Amino acid sequence: MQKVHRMPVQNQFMTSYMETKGGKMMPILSYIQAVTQAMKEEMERDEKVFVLGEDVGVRGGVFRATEGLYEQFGESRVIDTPLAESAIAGVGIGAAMYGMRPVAEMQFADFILPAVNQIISEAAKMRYRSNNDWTCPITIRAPYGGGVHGALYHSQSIEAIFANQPGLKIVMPSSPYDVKGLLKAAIRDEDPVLFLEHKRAYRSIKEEVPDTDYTLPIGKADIKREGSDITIITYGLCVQWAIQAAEKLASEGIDVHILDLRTIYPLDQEAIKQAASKTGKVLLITEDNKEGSIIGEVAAIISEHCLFDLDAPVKRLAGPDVPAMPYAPPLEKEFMINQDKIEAAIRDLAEF
Amino acid sequence: MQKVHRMPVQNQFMTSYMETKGGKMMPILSYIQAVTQAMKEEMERDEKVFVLGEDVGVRGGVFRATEGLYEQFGESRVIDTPLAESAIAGVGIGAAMYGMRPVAEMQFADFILPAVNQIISEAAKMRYRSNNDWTCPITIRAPYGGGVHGALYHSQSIEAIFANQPGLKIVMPSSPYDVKGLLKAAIRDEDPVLFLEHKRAYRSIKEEVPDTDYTLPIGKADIKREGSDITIITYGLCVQWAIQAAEKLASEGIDVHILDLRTIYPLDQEAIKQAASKTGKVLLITEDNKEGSIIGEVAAIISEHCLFDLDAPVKRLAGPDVPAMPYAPPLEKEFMINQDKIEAAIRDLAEF
Amino acid sequence: MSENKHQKLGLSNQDLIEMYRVMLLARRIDERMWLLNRSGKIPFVVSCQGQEALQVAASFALNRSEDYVAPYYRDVGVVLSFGMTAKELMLQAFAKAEDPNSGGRQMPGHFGQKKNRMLSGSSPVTTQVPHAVGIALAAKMENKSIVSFVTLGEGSSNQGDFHEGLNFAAVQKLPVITMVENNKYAISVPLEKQVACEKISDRAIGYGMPGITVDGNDPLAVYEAVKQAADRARNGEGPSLIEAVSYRLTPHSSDDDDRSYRKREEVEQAKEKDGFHTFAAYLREQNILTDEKLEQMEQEIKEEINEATDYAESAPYASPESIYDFVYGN
Amino acid sequence: MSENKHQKLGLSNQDLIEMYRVMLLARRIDERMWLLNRSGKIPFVVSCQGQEALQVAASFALNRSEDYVAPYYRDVGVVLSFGMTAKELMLQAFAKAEDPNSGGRQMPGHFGQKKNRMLSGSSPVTTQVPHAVGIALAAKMENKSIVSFVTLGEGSSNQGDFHEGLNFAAVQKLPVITMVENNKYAISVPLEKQVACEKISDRAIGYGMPGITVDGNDPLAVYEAVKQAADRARNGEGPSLIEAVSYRLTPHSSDDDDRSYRKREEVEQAKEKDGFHTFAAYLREQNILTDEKLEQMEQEIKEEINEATDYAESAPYASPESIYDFVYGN
Ligand SMILES: Cc1ncc(C[n+]2csc(CCOP(=O)(O)OP(=O)(O)O)c2C)c(N)n1
Ligand SMILES: Cc1ncc(C[n+]2csc(CCOP(=O)(O)OP(=O)(O)O)c2C)c(N)n1
Ligand SMILES: [Mg+2]
Ligand SMILES: [Mg+2]
Repeated sequence: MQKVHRMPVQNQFMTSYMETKGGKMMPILSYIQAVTQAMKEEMERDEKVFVLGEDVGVRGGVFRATEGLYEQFGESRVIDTPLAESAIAGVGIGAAMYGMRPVAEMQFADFILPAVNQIISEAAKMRYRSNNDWTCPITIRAPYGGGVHGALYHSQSIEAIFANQPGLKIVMPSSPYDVKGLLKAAIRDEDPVLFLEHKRAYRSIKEEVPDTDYTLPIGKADIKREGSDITIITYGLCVQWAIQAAEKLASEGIDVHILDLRTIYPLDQEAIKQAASKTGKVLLITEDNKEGSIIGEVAAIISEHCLFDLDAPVKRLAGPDVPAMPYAPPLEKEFMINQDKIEAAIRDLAEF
Repeated sequence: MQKVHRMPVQNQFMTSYMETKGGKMMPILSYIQAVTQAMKEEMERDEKVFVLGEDVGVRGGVFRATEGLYEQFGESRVIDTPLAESAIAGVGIGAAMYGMRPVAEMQFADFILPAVNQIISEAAKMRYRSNNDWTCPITIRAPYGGGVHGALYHSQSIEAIFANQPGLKIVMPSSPYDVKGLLKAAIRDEDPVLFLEHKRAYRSIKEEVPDTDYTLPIGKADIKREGSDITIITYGLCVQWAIQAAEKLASEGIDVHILDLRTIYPLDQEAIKQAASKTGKVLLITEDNKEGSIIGEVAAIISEHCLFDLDAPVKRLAGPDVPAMPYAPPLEKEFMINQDKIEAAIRDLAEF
Repeated sequence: MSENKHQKLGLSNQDLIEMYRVMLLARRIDERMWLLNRSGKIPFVVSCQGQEALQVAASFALNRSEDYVAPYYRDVGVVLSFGMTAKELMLQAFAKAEDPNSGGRQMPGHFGQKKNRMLSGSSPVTTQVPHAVGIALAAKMENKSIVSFVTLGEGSSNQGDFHEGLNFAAVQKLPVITMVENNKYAISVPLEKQVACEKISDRAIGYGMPGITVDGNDPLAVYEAVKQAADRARNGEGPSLIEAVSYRLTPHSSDDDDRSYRKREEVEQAKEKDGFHTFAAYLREQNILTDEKLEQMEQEIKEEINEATDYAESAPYASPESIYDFVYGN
Repeated sequence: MSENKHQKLGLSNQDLIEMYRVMLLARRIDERMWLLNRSGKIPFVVSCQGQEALQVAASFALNRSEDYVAPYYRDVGVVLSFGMTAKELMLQAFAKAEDPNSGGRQMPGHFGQKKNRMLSGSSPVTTQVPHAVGIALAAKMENKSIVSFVTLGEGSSNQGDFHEGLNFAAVQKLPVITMVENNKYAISVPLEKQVACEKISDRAIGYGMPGITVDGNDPLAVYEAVKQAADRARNGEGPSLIEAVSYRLTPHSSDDDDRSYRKREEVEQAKEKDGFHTFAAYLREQNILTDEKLEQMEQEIKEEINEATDYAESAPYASPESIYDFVYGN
């Protein structure tokens, strides 16, 4: 069911972060505008790029991520598909095999599940199984995450389902600047990329985004804040909460280092090891349920490689192990990660 | 495609293990015979139990797991379904909601992927989303694992795809005795259980199995060997390789403790902590690809709770991060876990 | 609808009044939901408007105290017919602890109530089709003369689960009725971009079951089709596919704005054909419904909805800690 | 098949001989595979026997140097028609590094060869259907007059991907031909337990595309149906569904034993109708094939297969370290 909720614009998020970017005047884009701009520029650059999905045409997507594309590129390159995710993925895969650059939209990440077989059995294994004869350069975009009154099926973090599939890459950007550079990189990538966008970030996160053509490297994590006391490793919207919390705690003399994974599969192991070893106290954060989430893998990498650099047990802050986020506001709130929970966890670690 | 390979009976596996069981005379069953016996007994016990899947009827399943059931219980309780996994799961879910006890067979675990939406969105969330009004006591059996010349799509370990879904339980037994007790428990469980059987264990692993009615607890790990030097935590067929390796190294004076997870979701955290703390040196083993596999979660639990009990970094032995096991024998061998690889890893840890 | 069609179908005047009352209740509840949404009291509405007539008619053709139903999110008419109350729907809209569907865990439109044999539904469309088939399979195994009734939108009939579910039902000759509520749109996507077949019911032959398309604005036609399918199902003659064609009168949901993808005239024209109104006209013609009676019904319903709203609005939410409940049963 | 049907279809005698040669090659390769399997040299065979005639005929109705094909695991006749060689098939059977399909990574029957526009296939059935639709979509976008041809078993036509793929193709009017090779079994499950429709082609109307069932043992009938569908596709008239009915003469695969689920007489009867033989009879009737010619062909083919087998048997495996190659391109 469509669930596009009017969210309060949370400018408080970005103020501090934008100051650190500083410098010359650049257009300020929201997270979702960065998504749109990346697709638009890529479609202008390369005729093989096209968009397909439910309601992506005249409607411009239920979140408006494809706004204006239909008008600019016409219905043959901005395809309103029937309501059938396995076909959206599967037809996209076929087109990618031909040499096109499909950008498939799943209306909500929760609804990617009918397409799991196409993504895991087909897209992820195409190059390997054909011994490098066939390739599958498809990008699959999907809005994930909670805090938007979306209830169980419009709030899920689904990355863990896919984060064990060599051949596939999974990108989960945390900011408009990263969105643009990473989505362009995903579209140009020679392999299938799952590109997960946080719904709550769509309109609440804004920052300066160059209107020039740039890409950011897939597979590399990014240090969002240098710090020396405690290391936070996270991704997606949680990066923003973490930055907020870090700024606040800086005034209390706790200096937080923040590593944004950006690509959550395969992980940037080097960056993780460096970040963990740097402070010796590690807080891993995800909005997903705790058990089996991708921060478990991050913890495993640390426990394999950085054991003797640790001054405290690895700490994980995650959603509870219940099936998904409920609808009623007090219940949703209980589930969600927020700045307070992060601050508390940092203090715990600091005191360790 | 059907792939039932004639496998060398690897009795060497069990000799030592069976000695430790010792005692009174019990029938010796293979792993797959234990599967069949559990279903047969449950169907005799409870009329609501029925089996559905591809080729489970006259053919008795492509591996013969349902052998004899069609003859005994007839085609209305042993249902040959059309070739459609989402329907096998989905129809089973509906029947379970009504109050039946469906045991659905996926012909190969690799082919469960078209049913992911039904399993994750529906079965796993049924109780929670209805606030305990509706339940879904379905058991879904699927043969997984490699080493049977099954190539990419008849060798996969698919548990990680599901091991992040509260509401679902995942059981992966390592021996015939465990199979019988756990499968019966799964069928009687009030919630959906994914029951993953290792194909290569089907005929190669045999042991004494009581012909009486017993169940084993889902959610509890099991110590398969007491030891004091090094802790191995693993599940499924790897438990057998580990026991072999441990027996061998015992003669070299390395005393290995082996914890069989049995239920891989949700994990038995207490047992994991105890086992890890006991020796301070932990080897985690899975046949799955390494990154994102369930032993990552095990490592995370250890790094959260047992940091100061560890004498060496947690070590993980797993399949390589390539999409799946290739067909050509030298390639398959390179992928598979085996006794030698485990021995080497134990020695490494012992020397640490 | 000028001659007396309903008696031929075995429906009494009283039956018709009851049906109309449920349609009216559904419509008025839905309208109230929009008001509550627009005034910021409830975050979400997904509407039945334009489909009440066919929903209620179909339900009345079933045994509403024994048959099972797997409704989809627009089926306010179905769930009211099967015993859910206005109060319960309001509790759902306000996401309160007492909501029988999910205790406030799910969004509105995600129905489920075991005591009324109403399967719990989720958001991914069409997953309920195999569930309904599973109910029918169980009924057959247990020799119960139960019919399993499942609905979905026409857009949703393009999902794999539709195909797999209907094929399974046909092979096993199960007592399940699938009703596609064709309201011409899947959010913004018009019928011609969803399917290229002439009728959704044309899919029936590919499963080897009867398929029929009826005017969803004509509740008596819908009643007749579902009644026949139910009789066949109870006689062991297997499943049926019914397509009931109407129109979605509102935007897709309270989050949607339909002006970008369809003309106002189109919507206005559809409103004239709305079965909710044409059925009322038929009842008047037949002297079953008078102004007085209607006035009285409206009044009763208004009070019922007012009470339900007040109750639900002031009812408590589930406690934050309750989020941890009911993950597993044991 | 006694009058001269083939000229009406625009097929020369030479065309027929070529077609027959490929059928013969397919059959002899398949027979050799079984021998190699039973003597323990190759671990697995999945057979084309009984379906060669329709596979080759369908392929010859296409443009084999431009069209794309997404074959399924029994399609030895299709892949040979599209340019794969006996040697390449043997390299696949022996899982050697030089195997063009997968370098020995996949099981036999998992075809793929980009230079011949043959899509790489996997084991989960029916996933290739949306892929073929995607090829057709790309072809349409690029204004190429390419036809995309995809095959699958009748059992596989019950998967959701069949439904979703065909519906997508129909809505977009894409140049894709789906041919269901109905060999009456899905492993042990007979047709009547797989579907309740009379013909698999009855599903076409539900997508709004032409559907036809042809005798798969009559290669000229298959040729005609595919030819017409290809013409329609190239004329922008959209997709078609073709069901070609034959019989699976062997067990499902070398791991199967079919005696538990079907009578020997049934198999024997089917053998008499085998298009591979009836087509040869037609060629003889038409004086296109003589004993001499056949003898010569058999001899050539035997040598070709011997050579291929020897080559493949002694060819090297990929190195163990190669397992790490080609997970990603960059
Ligand atoms: C699997 C899945 N994909 C996408 C959605 C988002 N979605 C909700 S309703 C809808 C359109 C449904 O159209 P239709 O089936 O015609 O029902 P209608 O809303 O018109 O009654 C879509 C795309 C979903 N709920 N589930
Ligand atoms: C999704 C999936 N489920 C199950 C299987 C196992 N399997 C391989 S072939 C087959 C039967 C296929 O029957 P059909 O489509 O009629 O093709 P045929 O083998 O008869 O040519 C089955 C069940 C599979 N390969 N993929
Ligand atoms: Mg609709
Ligand atoms: Mg078949």
